[in-house]
Amino acid sequence: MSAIQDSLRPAGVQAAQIYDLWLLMLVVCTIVFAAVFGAFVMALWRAPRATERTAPDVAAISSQEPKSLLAVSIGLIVSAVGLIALIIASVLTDRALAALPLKDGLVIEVTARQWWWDIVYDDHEPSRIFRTANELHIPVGRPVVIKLKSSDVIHSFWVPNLHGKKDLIPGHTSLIQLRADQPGVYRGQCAEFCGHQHAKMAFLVIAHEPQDFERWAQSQRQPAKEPEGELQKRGREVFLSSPCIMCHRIDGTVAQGRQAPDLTHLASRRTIAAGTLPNTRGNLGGWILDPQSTKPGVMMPPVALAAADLQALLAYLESLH
Amino acid sequence: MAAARARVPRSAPAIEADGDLHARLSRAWGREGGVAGWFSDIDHKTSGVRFIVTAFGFFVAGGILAALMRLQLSRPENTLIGPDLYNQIFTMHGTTMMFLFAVPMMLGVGVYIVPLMVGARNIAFPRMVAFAYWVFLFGGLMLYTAFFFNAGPDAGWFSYTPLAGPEFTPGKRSDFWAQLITYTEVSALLVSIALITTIFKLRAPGMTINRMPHFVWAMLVTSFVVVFAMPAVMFASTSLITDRLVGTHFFNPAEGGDALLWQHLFWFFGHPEVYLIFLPALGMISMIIGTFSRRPVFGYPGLVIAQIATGFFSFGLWVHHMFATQLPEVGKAFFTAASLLIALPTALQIFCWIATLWTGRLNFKTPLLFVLAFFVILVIGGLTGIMLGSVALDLQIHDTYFVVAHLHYVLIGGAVFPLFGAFYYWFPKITGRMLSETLGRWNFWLFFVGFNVTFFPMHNLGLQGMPRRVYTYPADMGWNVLNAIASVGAAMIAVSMLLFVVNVAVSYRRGARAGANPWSASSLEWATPSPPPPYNFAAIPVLGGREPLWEEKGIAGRVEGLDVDTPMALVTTLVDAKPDHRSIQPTPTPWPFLSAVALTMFFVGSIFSPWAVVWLSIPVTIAVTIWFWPREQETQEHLALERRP
Amino acid sequence: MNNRAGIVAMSCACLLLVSCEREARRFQQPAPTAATPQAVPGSDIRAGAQPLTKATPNPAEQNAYAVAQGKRLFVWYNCVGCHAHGGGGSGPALMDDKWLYGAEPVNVYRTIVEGRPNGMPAFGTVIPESQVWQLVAYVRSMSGLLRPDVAPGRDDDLAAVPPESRREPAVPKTAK
Amino acid sequence: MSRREADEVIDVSALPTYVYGHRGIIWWGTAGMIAIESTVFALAGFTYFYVRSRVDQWPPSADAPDLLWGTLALAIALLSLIPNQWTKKAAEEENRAKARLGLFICLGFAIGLLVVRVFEFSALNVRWDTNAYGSAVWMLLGLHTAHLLTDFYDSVVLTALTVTGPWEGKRFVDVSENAMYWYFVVIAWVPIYGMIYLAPRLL
Repeated sequence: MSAIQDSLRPAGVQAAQIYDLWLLMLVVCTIVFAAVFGAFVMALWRAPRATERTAPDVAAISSQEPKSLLAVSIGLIVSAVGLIALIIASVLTDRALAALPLKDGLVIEVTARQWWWDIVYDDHEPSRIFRTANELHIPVGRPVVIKLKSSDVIHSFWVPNLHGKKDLIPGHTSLIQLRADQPGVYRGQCAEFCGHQHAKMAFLVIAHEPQDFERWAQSQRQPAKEPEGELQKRGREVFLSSPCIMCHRIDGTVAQGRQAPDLTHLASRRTIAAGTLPNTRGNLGGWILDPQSTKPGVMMPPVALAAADLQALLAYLESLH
Repeated sequence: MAAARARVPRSAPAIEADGDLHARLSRAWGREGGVAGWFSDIDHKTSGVRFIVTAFGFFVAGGILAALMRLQLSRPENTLIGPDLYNQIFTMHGTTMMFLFAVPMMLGVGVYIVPLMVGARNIAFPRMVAFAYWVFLFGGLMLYTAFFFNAGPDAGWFSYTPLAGPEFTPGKRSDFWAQLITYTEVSALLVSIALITTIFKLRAPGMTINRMPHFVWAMLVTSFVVVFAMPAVMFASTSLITDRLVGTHFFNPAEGGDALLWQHLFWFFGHPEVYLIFLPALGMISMIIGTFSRRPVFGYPGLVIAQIATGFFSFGLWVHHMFATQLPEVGKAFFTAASLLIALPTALQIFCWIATLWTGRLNFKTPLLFVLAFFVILVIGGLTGIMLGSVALDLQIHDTYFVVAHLHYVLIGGAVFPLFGAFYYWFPKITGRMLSETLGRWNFWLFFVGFNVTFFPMHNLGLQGMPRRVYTYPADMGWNVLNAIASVGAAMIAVSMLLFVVNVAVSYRRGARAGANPWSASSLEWATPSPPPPYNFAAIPVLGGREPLWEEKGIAGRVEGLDVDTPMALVTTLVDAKPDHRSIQPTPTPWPFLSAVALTMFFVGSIFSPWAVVWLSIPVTIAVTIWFWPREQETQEHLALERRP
Repeated sequence: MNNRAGIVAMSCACLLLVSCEREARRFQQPAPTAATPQAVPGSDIRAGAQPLTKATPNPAEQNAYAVAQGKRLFVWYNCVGCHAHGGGGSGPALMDDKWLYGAEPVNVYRTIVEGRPNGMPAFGTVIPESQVWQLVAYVRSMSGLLRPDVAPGRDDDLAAVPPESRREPAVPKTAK
Repeated sequence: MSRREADEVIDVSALPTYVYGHRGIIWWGTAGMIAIESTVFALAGFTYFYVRSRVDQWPPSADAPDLLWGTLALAIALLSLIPNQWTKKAAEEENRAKARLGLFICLGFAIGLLVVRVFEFSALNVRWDTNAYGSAVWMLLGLHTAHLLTDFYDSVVLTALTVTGPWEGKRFVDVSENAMYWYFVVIAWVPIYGMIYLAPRLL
């Protein structure tokens, strides 16, 4: 999964504005550093050498040293002006970030959990609401309003290519607005330390052309595909009679768990385990049998399955497009 | 001493006592030999050295933890250290460096140097300072004992709730963290009171407030920052531990508490914390630059005002650690402005120092080298700090490796490099021997290069999206090379630290004799032999100028009339340091040590049972009472010398 | 004097080793060797059955992390649906001293795995064994049967009941 | 080893060996402690109002604390300032008997306060583990009680000292500083009283 996660390659208007501010800051700060460093080196260069024996220059105590005074004052004034300029630039950028037009914005609700992302696509029409996990699909060019909640500890929602961070804090609902301007797959990651698997709490943001997005959303609204063939049928039985059912949900079956990622369309996702592993048969099987060695501390327990049962289960899960 | 006399400038020979006076003063200010005497020692020089050595020990421990982290992160998908241990390690690293190294180290240097600099014979409240040392030591030992038994805190040095709260950190890990905070804060607060009092009331006659050396000013401002900042984290950690142990709801949103309350309380301390590590370093820089450019530092009033301003404004920008939380626009603008404008006082000081170097005659010895590194590293750290102070930009780089780079540039460049300069500068005063210049230069260059190799790449890592506090990272993120480079740099730093330890070990025995004033510096601590006798000064000097050992009339005279057989201090007036009264100082006693033991039982006990707060307060009370209860014979001696106001 | 110091040192060591076990985070959750399902002796499904005399230890009860996991699962697996937070509802209360089927870990284990008459389902197939033992440990903590330094503190939720770590041990008596 | 022949010699042998008030060292120690503890009280207050800002109804799900005991404590505290000041003067007049008497009276007041304090806790109408409001209130009252206890014990030790000795002039300074600390404990109670007892009725 070669998804980029890089604040220096903005793919959305918000990230672009911040990137411009970064460039400005970088230039100004480089100039300042060059100036200070130059003066510093110059001072070392021109000052005569001495030893402990050299008699101290006590004259400096009484004299006002107007030259130095002038130089320091100028330096101070220049710094003050520069800083004020940067403050203004920063505040303006901040305003611009808040000023994203949200007309016909797409509303998505993201709930962070240790250590994955529960995603609900809201809609005024209840039948059109659907749920997925760890993979955020958005239409290019259309503003997206994301409601951020946490169900346990503090997490932080961060997709560097699209926007800066926003913390998800239990007891608070925060909002982040962003807009992707070029199609692509962008990686996001939790940016607030949240426990054992803070390192492996990632997700993908996939920016589609609007019509592709609609197609995707339509498919996600469907209940899970009925199993075809004995193997898949058996696989569903395995799913419903094993620990999976306690936490996971597959729409259209009795599995209605809310504690773990919704698997209704598992096969349509690119990764499993919150952006940790590519969604392949091998990874999926290994993950089910022994999630703890991939993600030590993850809430998912190891599930002991007979080889045949596992094959059936995988067949079923892979049918959930 | 022959060497000494030769090195000291004509104008000011060391203030030394002849045999008989030396013996009597030593009896009055010294301590008994033997183990009991060792535990009873209340000399500020002893306490100072103990603080410095212990804090350095914790610095090494924290460094080893850092090395382990760099080892784990040297390549992607590394399984050397699992998340559980890694989280404990980075939490211990941060906690150690902040609470067990930086603050106690700076205060320890202050405890040793400030009384000498102001021409006092001991620090004010010496028993309290000894007590503060033991409390600090036991706190650190408790934390590391817990760590070795797998009970090391693992919620970060900032212990954000709810992660550090009762639901998400079961067991006792966070309780040990919270209690460690209480230890170290008690210690730091007591030392600060002692320093403030020493600086205000125990200055030698003639050292008017506008003649105080820069380091004294720095420690004064630092102490005030401690007094008003540290209670915040103590209060916060107390609330955390009551949440965990007795079920209070300060940080429980379901019952009207709030996780953000923790962040406000913590950063109200946490930001000034940075400056109270930084401020003493500014003082050290001024002293060293003055001495090694052979002239008084340019712009005394400017530097003093800058230090006060820094200390004052440091309370106005804690929210810039919380920009990613939901904040009102106005607040954001205000805290952006505050966070950027605090750069001005620092800029002013840097300009003054450059002016000093420009017009001075430079003596390129190791202490100066370490201080010059400040001008490269701290300036970079300060500039990245400006970036982080801007709300918009912070949203991208907050909690990434960019911040890791920034804070190490500020803390190591701003505090640790000057601190090592101070080690090389004051080691001769403390031990009477010089550190090796050759090893010193190797130590410096390895540290300087290694530091930049380690931390400069982290700026890029952060911008390229690598978050902080991750125990591993995927192989296909493009972070591998820079992480590997950083780990190599860490190794270089480790070697340079090893060289320093060797240098100290060797020089302590075989270093060249220093004499009273090896650098022919101007401040008062150089007017007494190295190492200074228990009583510091045979006669309290009377100052005639700001640069006592440089100016012709720098030391205008001496004080007489202080009893030489009892520890009697001269107390002067606050502003113009006129002799005011004589104060008989406390004598050595083991009770500060024993009280610290009792307090340790109290703190550790309270982690396991709230009732310990009741029962274990009894031994504390008893110990403290015996500590304060006056002894008959001493009282008789005092009565003999007593003179009513 | 010397051997007193020795005793002190010993007891400290013990305390610290206890801390070691309490603080371990066992993600792999090895099935407790002492009590694999086969090793768990049955208690006949009859209210008022005598608790097993020989206790089978439950390693999870020494480990704060395991008990905390049990507390989480108690909510996740909707035990609260019938037992509430220990006060009981359509299912019996769990924070009192009454144990219909015995208070020993093995009794509780079987109750969860095999179910009991009048509504307690059998979770044997759907809850992995290691998690059952965590639930057992938590259930026993609800009536204060665990060490306070292992039992959970308050959670970030409505304060319906005092934290398990602050409950007085309710000496188990089997209902007649 | 030659002592430097200084031009100027200041002879301080005539200066007193102890003084009262801010000229002395002890005063600065006490003042430092007061500064620290005031900061803690201020933070506890901040927490109280922060918690208040998070809920609509105040106090949440509880009656406001009963006024009786808290107000009584306020009255006793303010009254105790009279003997406190009297003791302070007695100490500065260096009249040991008078100071001893004053200390005993102050102890009486302190004991009274501590007794009332017990009833105060029971009259809060909320437990520390009921909700954040309860926690904040108990923290405020607990912190202040801790100061009552420490200063009470401090006074006990000093009183014992006035009785048994060993006694010297600078002990009078200790008595005077103890009185200053008591001023702090009493004055701190006024805003805390306002927060615990009046804020729930006014906010």
